[in-house]
Amino acid sequence: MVQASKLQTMFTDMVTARYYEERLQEEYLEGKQPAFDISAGPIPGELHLAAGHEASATGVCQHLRDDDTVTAPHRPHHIAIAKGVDLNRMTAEIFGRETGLSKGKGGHMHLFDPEVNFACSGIIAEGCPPAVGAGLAAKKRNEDSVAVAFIGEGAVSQGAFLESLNLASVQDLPVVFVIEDNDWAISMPKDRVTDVADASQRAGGFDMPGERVDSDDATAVYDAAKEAVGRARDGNGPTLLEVQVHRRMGHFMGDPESYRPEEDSAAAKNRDSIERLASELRAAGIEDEEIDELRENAHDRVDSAIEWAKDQPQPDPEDAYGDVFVGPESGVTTTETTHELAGDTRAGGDD
Amino acid sequence: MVQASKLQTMFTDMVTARYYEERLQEEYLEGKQPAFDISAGPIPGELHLAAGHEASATGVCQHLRDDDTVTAPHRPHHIAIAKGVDLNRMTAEIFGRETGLSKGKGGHMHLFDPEVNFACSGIIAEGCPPAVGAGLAAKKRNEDSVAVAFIGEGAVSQGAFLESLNLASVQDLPVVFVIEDNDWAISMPKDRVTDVADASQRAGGFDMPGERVDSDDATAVYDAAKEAVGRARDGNGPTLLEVQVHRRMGHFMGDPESYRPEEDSAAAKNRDSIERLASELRAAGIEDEEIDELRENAHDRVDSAIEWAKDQPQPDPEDAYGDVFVGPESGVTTTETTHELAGDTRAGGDD
Amino acid sequence: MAQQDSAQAIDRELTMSRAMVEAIADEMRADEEVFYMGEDVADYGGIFDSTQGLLEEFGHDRIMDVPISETAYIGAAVGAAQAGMRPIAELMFVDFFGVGMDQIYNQMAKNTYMSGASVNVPMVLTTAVGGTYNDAAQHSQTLYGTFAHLPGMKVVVPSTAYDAKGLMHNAIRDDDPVVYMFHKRLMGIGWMPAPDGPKTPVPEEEYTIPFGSADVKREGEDVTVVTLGLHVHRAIEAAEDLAEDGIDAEVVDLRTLVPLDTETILESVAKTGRLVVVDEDYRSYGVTSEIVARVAEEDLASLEAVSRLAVPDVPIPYARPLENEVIPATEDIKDAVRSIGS
Amino acid sequence: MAQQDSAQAIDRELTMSRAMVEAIADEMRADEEVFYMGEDVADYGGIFDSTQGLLEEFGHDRIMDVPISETAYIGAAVGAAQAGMRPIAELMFVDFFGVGMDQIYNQMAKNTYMSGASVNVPMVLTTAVGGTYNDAAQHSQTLYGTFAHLPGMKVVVPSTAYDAKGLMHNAIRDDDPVVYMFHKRLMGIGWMPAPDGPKTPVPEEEYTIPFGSADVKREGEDVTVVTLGLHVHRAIEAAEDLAEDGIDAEVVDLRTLVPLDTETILESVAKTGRLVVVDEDYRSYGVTSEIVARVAEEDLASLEAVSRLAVPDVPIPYARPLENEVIPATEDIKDAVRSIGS
Ligand SMILES: Cc1ncc(C[n+]2csc(CCOP(=O)(O)OP(=O)(O)O)c2C)c(N)n1
Ligand SMILES: Cc1ncc(C[n+]2csc(CCOP(=O)(O)OP(=O)(O)O)c2C)c(N)n1
Ligand SMILES: [Mg+2]
Ligand SMILES: [Mg+2]
Repeated sequence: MVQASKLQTMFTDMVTARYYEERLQEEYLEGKQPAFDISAGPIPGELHLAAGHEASATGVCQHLRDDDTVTAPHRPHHIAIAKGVDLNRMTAEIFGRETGLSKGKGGHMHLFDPEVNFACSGIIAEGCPPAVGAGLAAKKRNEDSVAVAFIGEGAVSQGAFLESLNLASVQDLPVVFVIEDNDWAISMPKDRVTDVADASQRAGGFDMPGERVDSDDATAVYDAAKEAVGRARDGNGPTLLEVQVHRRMGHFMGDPESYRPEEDSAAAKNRDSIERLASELRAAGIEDEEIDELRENAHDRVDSAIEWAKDQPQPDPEDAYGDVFVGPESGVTTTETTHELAGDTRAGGDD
Repeated sequence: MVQASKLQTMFTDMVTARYYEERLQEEYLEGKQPAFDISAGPIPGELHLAAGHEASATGVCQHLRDDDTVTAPHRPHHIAIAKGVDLNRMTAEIFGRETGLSKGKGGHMHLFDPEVNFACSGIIAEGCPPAVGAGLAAKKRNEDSVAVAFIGEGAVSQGAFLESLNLASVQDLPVVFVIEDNDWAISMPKDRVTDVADASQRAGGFDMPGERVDSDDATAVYDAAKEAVGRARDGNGPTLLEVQVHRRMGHFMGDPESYRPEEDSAAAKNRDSIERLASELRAAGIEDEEIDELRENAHDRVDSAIEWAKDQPQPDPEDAYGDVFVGPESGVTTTETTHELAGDTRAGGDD
Repeated sequence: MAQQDSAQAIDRELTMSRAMVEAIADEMRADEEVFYMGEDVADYGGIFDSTQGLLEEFGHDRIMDVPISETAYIGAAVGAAQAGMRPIAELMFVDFFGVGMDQIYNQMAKNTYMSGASVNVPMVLTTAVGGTYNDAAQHSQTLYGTFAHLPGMKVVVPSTAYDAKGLMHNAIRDDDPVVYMFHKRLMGIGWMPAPDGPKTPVPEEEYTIPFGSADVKREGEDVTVVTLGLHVHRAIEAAEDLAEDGIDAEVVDLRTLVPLDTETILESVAKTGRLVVVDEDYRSYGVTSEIVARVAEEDLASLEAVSRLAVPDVPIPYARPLENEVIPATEDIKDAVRSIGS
Repeated sequence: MAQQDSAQAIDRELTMSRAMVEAIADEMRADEEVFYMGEDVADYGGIFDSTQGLLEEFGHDRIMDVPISETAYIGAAVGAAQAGMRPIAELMFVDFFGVGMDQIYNQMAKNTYMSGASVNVPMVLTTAVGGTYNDAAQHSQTLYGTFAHLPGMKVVVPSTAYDAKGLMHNAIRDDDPVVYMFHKRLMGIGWMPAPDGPKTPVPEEEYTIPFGSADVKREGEDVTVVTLGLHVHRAIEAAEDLAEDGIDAEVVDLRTLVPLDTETILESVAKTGRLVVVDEDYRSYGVTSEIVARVAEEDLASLEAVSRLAVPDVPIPYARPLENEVIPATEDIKDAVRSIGS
C-alpha cells in the first residue's frame, strides 16, 4: 500500500501535468486560428503534449532525489514536473523567453534544469546514453544516486536504446529505463514497428530484469519503480520497465490524427489514470474537498507559471551568438608557450 | 547425419580457407621483416585472418545458393570461400591488383562479388542492415532467396545489429544472422563487453528464434543452419544463430596478443575443427588417401590463386578517379528542359 | 529562364510537395521495383507531405512504414538497391542523420567505389531540411555541407515545384545514390505556409532536370548571388528590392551541390565581378566556403568583391528573435550585396 | 619558432603518442574525475598507442574498455561530463563517426547552447585519422571538415609531439567539448614508422597551447602554405626542396580548425600574396574551401594566386598506386606552389 501522503503528491503531480498540457494547448493554438500556422501564436515551434502519460512520470519520480538524473524524450513536460523542474522557468522556456531555463535557446524539446538533474532532447532514444553516463559517474564517485531514462514505445528499436541496455548491464550501472507505451509512434501502431507486445522483454537479451506495468495506474507504476530504483540505488544494476500510458491528444499540436481509429481515441479518453488515482485517494480516506483543493492549487500554480512566463522579455537577438561554449574559445590559456626546443626549428615549438 | 558428399565439400572449404590464411600470412609478413612495417610487403593495409573460424562459414553456406546474399565483416575470407567467391580475383584484390574484384579499390575488407551476392565491410555490424535489405528485396519480389549476415561476437552490442534483428523480425524477412563467437573482440574478452554468455539470447527480445552451437563443429553448424536457412527460405522469418569458433592468430597481422593468456591461445590451437571434421569423414568411410587428396587439391587451388594474383598488374594511378558513380554525374539526362511556364519568370523554369 | 519554343505556356500550378509526389507516383507506376520506406510515410502521408496520397494507390507494401531505426532501414535500402531494386528511403529530418550516418556514407555512398563499380546503389535518400519555424537545434538544420563534403552521393536541393519534379525523376532513375533534400518551408504544407515562389506551373508529363546544372533564376548585371533552397526566394525578393535602388542582381540557384555547376557561377561572376553566397547551413567549412573557393581558384582575376551569408556557426536557437537573427533574411541579403559595393 | 628566453634548450624527444599519453597521465594524476573510455584502450593500450601504459598506473576503472557500441559509450561520456566528470572517449577510427554521430553532434556539441549554458560538457573525444598505409575507404579518412563544419566542438589536430602535449592539456582542462584528431602516421607507432618531424623535444612539465593559435612552422616570403596534421611535414619537406629553387615558402600549421586562427593566415598572405592550402580531407566543402574563402572575403586585395590540394572527392582507394594518387604528396605540394608562380 502506498502511503496517503505519497498518493497526494502523485495526484498533485498528475493534475498539474494534465492541466499544464491543457493550458499549453490553448495558448499554443491561440493565434493559429482559423488556419493552423506553426509560425504564429505565442508558443514557437512544435509542441508534443503528454496528456495521458502522467501516471508513469509520477510513479517513477516519487522515488527520485534531486541528485538523481532524469533524461526525457520529445514529450517531456509531465516528467519535468514530476522531477521538480522549476515550473516558471520551464514555462518561460517554452514561450521562448529570456528568463527561460535555456534563455529561450532550447525550447520545449530541450529543457535543462541542472538543479534537479533533468534534461530532455528531441531525437528518439537520444537520452539513454547520457543517462547511462550519469549512472557511470555515480558509480565512479561511489555515490548512491541513480539515473532514469524515459522513452516512448516507438523508441525500443533504436540503436541508442539497445546499446544503452547493454552498456548499463555490463557495467552494472544504477540506471532505470522506462518505456512509456502509449500505443502510437506518431501514426505508427506498436505492432507495425516491433513484434514484441511487451518491450520489457528486450531486457532478457542483456541479462537485465524487465517488467511491464500493464495498466495505466500510478500506484502500480509506483510499486514497480520502487523495486527498480531501489535495485539501482543499492548497486544491483539496471532495470527495464515498460508502463502502459495513453495518448489523449495528437502526436504534436496540429496532428490531424486521421490515421487513428475513433474507438482508439475514445478508449484513451476513457481509461483515465487521474480518476483512477482519485478513487485511491478516496479509498485512503481523503475527502473530496481535499482532493478538489489539491487540484485547484495545482491549477493555480500552472496558471501563475504561464502568467509569469508570458510576462517575461523576449531574448535579445544578439544573444544568439553566445553560449556555444562556456569557456573562452582558446581553452584555459591564451598565452603562447615559450619553450626553447633543441635541434631543428621545424620540430614543434611556437611562434 | 550429414551426407558424405557434403562432408567432403565442407572439408574442402575448410582446408581451403585455413591454408589460404596461412599462405596470406606468409605473403603479408614478407617484406615486413625484421621490423613490422604495415606499409611494406606485397599485401597492402590491415589483414584480419580467420584461421579457426572455418566451421561456421562452411556449415552455413552449404545451404546457400548463388542468388542468396551473404554479408561478412572485416574477417571475411573463409566466408567468401564458402560462398564461392572467385578465388583468383579475390586474391588479386587482396594484393591490390587491377584485376581484383574491385580493381584494387576495395581491399580485403571490401570484397564484392555480385556473381554470388557476397559483400563484406569494415565497420562493426555494418553488413546487417544491407542483408535485411536483400531479404526485403526477395520478399517483395516473391523469390525464395535468403540473406545471411555474419558478424563477430564483439558486434552483438552494436546498434546496427540490434536494429536489424527488429526490422527483419517485424517484416518477417528471410534473414539469418550468424554470430561467430571467437571469444575476443581484438583485446576484449566477451564478458567485458556483454553480460550474456550466449548472445543468441538477444533474439528473444524481438520474438525471433535464437540458437547457439556451443562447439566448434562444422556438422553441428550445418544442422543448425539447415533449420535456420530452411525457415527463412520457407517464408517463416529470421533466425539468430551463434556459433563457437576460435581465433588461432592475432586479431590482425601484427597484433602482439600480449593481452591474451597463453592457455587461451593454446586451447584455441587444440580445439581444431578441421581435425574434428576429418574424423567424421573417416567415420563416414572416406579413406585417408582421399582426405589427403582433398587437402592437396585445396592447397593447389590456393597456391595457384596467389600465384595468379601476384602476376596481375598494379592499377593505373589514374583509375583512382573513376567509379565514384556508375552513371554520368548528371544522372539520366544532360538535356535542359524547355517548358514554357506561365507567369512570373522566377517561377521555376530553366536557363 | 523558360524557353519560348513550346506550344503553349504551362499554367497548372503545384506546390513543391505535390510536384515531388507526382514524380514518385509516376516512377512507381512505371517500375515495380520502386518503393518508399520511412517513418509515418504510409497512413500519415509523410510529416511534410512527401508521400501524401501514395498509400491509397500503392498500398502498405510499397509505401512502407518502418520502425524508428534509421540505421536498419536506410541500410536495408542499400541492400535492396544492390539487389537491383530502386528504394526511396526517407530520413524524416536531416538533423537525425547522426543515427544512421554510417549506412549512408560508408555503404550507400562508398559501395560503388569500393567495389570498383561491380556493385551500384540506385537509391534516393529523401530528407527534410530547414528552419524558420522555431523547431530549434535538433530539427532546423539544412546540413547541405555535411552531405556535399563526403564523396559518393549526389546532393539535390530543389527550390521550386518545377525543379522538384524534374530533379526527382532524375533521382529515381539514376543508377547512383542521390540525397534529395527538400526544404520544409517550400513544400506548401497547410500548416506551414510557403513564401511566394516555390509553387509554380508544372507540366503533367514526365521530364528530367540534369544534375550539375545551376539555374539562373534572375538575370542581373551588377552582382551574383549564389544560393539554394529557401534562400533562392529570399534572394529573388532581395534582388527585386535592390533593383529599385538600381542594383541589378543575378540569382543563381545551384539546384545540386554534387555535382556542382561551377561553370554557371564563373560565367556570372565574370560578368558581375561581385559574389555573394547565401546559405542556410553553417557558415564555416560549408557551401559558402566552397563556392567562394572555386571562384577564387578558377577565376581570381574577375573577382572584385565577395561576401558570405550563412548561419554564423551556432546551433539553431529556438525563440523567434534568436532564430531570425541567425537565419539569413531578405534584409541580410540586401545588406550583404550593398556591403560589397556595386 | 621557439623563443630564446628559457634557460636551456629542451632535448628530451618523445613520439607524438608518448607526448599525448604524458599529458593524459598528468591530468589523471591531478584530477580523479578524468577517465578514458574506448575500445581496446586498456590491455591493448590503444590500437594507435593512444593509451599506452596508462592501464598499469590507473587500472581498469579509469582506463575503461567498453563494448563496441559507440553511440552508447560516447553518449555516456556526455552524461558523465554533464555530471561534472572529465571523460575522454576514444573513437578508434574517425571513419566510424557515422555509428555515433548523433551523440557527438546533437548532444556533446549542442547541449551547452541548447541549455543556454546552464549545462556544459567538459569532455574530449579522441580519434585516429589519416591514410598512407592502404587501409582503404573505411579506415583512412581525416574528415577534418565534417567535424569543423558543425558548431559546438573545438577541433584540434596536432602535428608534433610538442604540440600534441600542450594541446591535450588544454583539451582536458577545457570546460567545453574538444575533438582531438591524431594522425596515425605521426604517432610513432612501432609498426607504422613516422616521417621526420613529429618526434620533437618535449618539456617534462605541463604546459598548455591555446586553441585558435596557428603555428608558423617555417617562415618564408614567397608563398603561404596552410596545412595541418601529417601534411605539415610534407609541406616543410616541399618547402626545403623549393628553397633550392629559390622559392621561399612559409608553412602555417593550423593546429586547430575550431577556433580557426584567421589572423595568422591573413598576415602570411599579406606578406606573400600567394596561398596554397593542403589538406588530407576531401577537397570540396572542406578545410581548403574555408581557408581560401576566409582570405578571399577578408583580404581579397592581397590575394594574387591560390591553389588547393586535397583528396579529389573520391573515397580513399586501397592499392598503393591509387592511394598515393589521391593523398597529396610532397611532390604535389611543390607542383601546386609552382603552378601559381612565385
Ligand atoms: C531518430 C529519430 N527518428 C525519428 C524522429 C521523429 N519522431 C519524433 S517523435 C516520433 C515518434 C515517437 O514515438 P514514441 O517513442 O512512441 O513516443 P511518443 O511520441 O508516442 O510519446 C518520431 C518518429 C526523431 N525525433 N528521432
Ligand atoms: C563501429 C566500429 N567500431 C570499432 C571497430 C574496430 N574494430 C574492428 S574489428 C573489432 C573487433 C571485432 O570483434 P568481433 O566482432 O568479435 O570480431 P572478430 O574480430 O573477433 O572476428 C573492432 C573493435 C570497427 N571496425 N567498427
Ligand atoms: Mg508512443
Ligand atoms: Mg570476436
